[in-house]
Amino acid sequence: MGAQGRMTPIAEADASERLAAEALIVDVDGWEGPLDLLLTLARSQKVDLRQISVLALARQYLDFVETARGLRIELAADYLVMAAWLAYLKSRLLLPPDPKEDGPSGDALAAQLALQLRRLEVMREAAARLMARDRLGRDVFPRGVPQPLERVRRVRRTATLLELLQAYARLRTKDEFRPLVMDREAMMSMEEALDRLRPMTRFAGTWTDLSAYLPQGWIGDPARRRSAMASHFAASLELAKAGAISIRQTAVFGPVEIRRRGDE
Amino acid sequence: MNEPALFPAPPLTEQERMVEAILFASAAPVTVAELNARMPHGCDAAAALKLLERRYAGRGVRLVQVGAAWAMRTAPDLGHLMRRETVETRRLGRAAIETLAIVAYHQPVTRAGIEQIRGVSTGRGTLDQLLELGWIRLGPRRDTPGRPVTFVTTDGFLDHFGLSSPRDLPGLRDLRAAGLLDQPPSEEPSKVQDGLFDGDAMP
Amino acid sequence: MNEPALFPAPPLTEQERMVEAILFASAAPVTVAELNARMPHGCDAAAALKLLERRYAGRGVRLVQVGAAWAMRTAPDLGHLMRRETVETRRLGRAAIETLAIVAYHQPVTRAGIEQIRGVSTGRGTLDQLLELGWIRLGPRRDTPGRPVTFVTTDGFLDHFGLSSPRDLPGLRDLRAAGLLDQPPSEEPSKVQDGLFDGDAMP
Repeated sequence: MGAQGRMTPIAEADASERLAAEALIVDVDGWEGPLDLLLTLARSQKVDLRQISVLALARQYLDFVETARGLRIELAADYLVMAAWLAYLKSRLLLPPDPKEDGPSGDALAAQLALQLRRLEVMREAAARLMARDRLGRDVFPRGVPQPLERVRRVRRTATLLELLQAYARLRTKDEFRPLVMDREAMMSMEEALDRLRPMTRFAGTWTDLSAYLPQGWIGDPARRRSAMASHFAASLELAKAGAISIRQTAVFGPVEIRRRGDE
Repeated sequence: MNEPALFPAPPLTEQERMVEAILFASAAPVTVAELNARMPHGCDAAAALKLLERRYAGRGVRLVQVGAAWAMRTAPDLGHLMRRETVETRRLGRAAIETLAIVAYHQPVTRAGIEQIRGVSTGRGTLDQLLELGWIRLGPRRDTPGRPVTFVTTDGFLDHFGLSSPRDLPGLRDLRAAGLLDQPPSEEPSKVQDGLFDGDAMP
Repeated sequence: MNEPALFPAPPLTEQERMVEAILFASAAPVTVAELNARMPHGCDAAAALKLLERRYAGRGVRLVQVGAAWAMRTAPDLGHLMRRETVETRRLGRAAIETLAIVAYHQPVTRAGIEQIRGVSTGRGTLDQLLELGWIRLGPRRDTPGRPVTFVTTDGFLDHFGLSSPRDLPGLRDLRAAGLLDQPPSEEPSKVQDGLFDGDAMP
């Protein structure tokens, strides 16, 4: 808002006034449009904007434009539009109202212009007050080392009884859809073999080929048979270690035989 | 915190400590709702805030309200001690400062409304700059032909200028009473003949 | 600050405010020497620090010494407030619900037993998840080689599923009656032990 600074008191000599006008013109690029210029000119009237003489203001503005033309300074179109409008306003203010002409009277137009200037001036003052407030990062400071809030997302799983039952039903009826998984159907665990073998070996009084203990469903398919054989063999070793059975193999690659311990 | 209902809320003095710690740790204002969400179940952040505000009154650090949120800030009279903490803000041009003031006092205001008050068209960069600073944001669309967007100020604006609410803007009440904040009639594009700069008013 | 010698140092309470504001806004701990340099001439930062330390004793924010420097920190017992937990509820995955069903119907059951029924190996994570949820726990060890652990359901499980005892779980007959099972069951689940589902009877 350097505009005010460039204005000289009206009480001073004509020369200084002319100097000021020239200073205005030289600075024409610095104006924020014709309204800004008008406001600056209005301030030179040294009165409250509410009592401003719009007629005098229109004259000042038109003089300014005239001077600029004399100095061959090119003014932007909106300055000239404003000049034309103010010339019209001036004539409306000076001449008696024409009853044939409709629209607002010259006084109403002048009052509207004065209000608009005041509105702008008030916002300029508000802006200056705003910028002069205690501002964050200049006068007022936040915490220097803020601790970022750690966001922890916890997922809580839930299930209903129905889902539980459905899951169990699905397991028991394998015809239902199952996602593609590596099946272990052709695998018998040692634990399982042990559970089978343990009760049966109590009656194994004579040496019996271990393969005779393999369950029915596990001897046809080679993969199943291999798994059953391996788990039964491991189980037999476990039982032998526990002292429940004896184990022997009479020839290399010959059949592995087992029998109950204590029948030697 | 896992079984919130099983435990009674901590005593208010303890809640005050909690609010103190949370606000202290955060550079940005924290809403009362957020405080309540972070404190144990059954806490009353608003009551704790009241206690805390009283405790910090006159201290080197103060409790300030920013919209619906609260923050801890150094006392303004001690700003000179913090010179090295000063963040160099880009100097705002006159157009941007004026535009900001107009948005603040006239919100929600359209771009046409801003231009009408300033008497010049608003460069795209001016609003962009204010949007980027996080001081203004888009408000509701105006219910006039073309449904133009409006601009309003943000909580970041309040925080930066130390205002609790847009109602705290200095002189707002007087300006409104003087009729200086009314929407100019010419803002509506359908009533162009009122516009000062429209050719049709010319002789 | 410009004419230090001409003015007496501000009162100690004022110095305390200054130290408070500087420590609050500073990004790094501040030494006593630095405090003195930033405060008006004649200030005694060490004495102000002592006052301030006493003022913040037991508060949500504390004064701590970091080497030769001082800083303000949130009280360690309030660290949990600096974490925001969001709890998301999601359905239990298929593997987990199947495993849970097997534990419920076959308890106590070993991992091998579960795998055998499901026909797939059970990832460690699945059992961990159920253990974490508090729906299953370790049961007695099975008296077989390797003495494998077994799993049983917990009271938390009964509570969540609204059962008063594991025996309340509907049998296969009930499931079929409810339309949850299409095929006639081969055996009642209440009698089964491990190895139930390999269809081969003993030779």
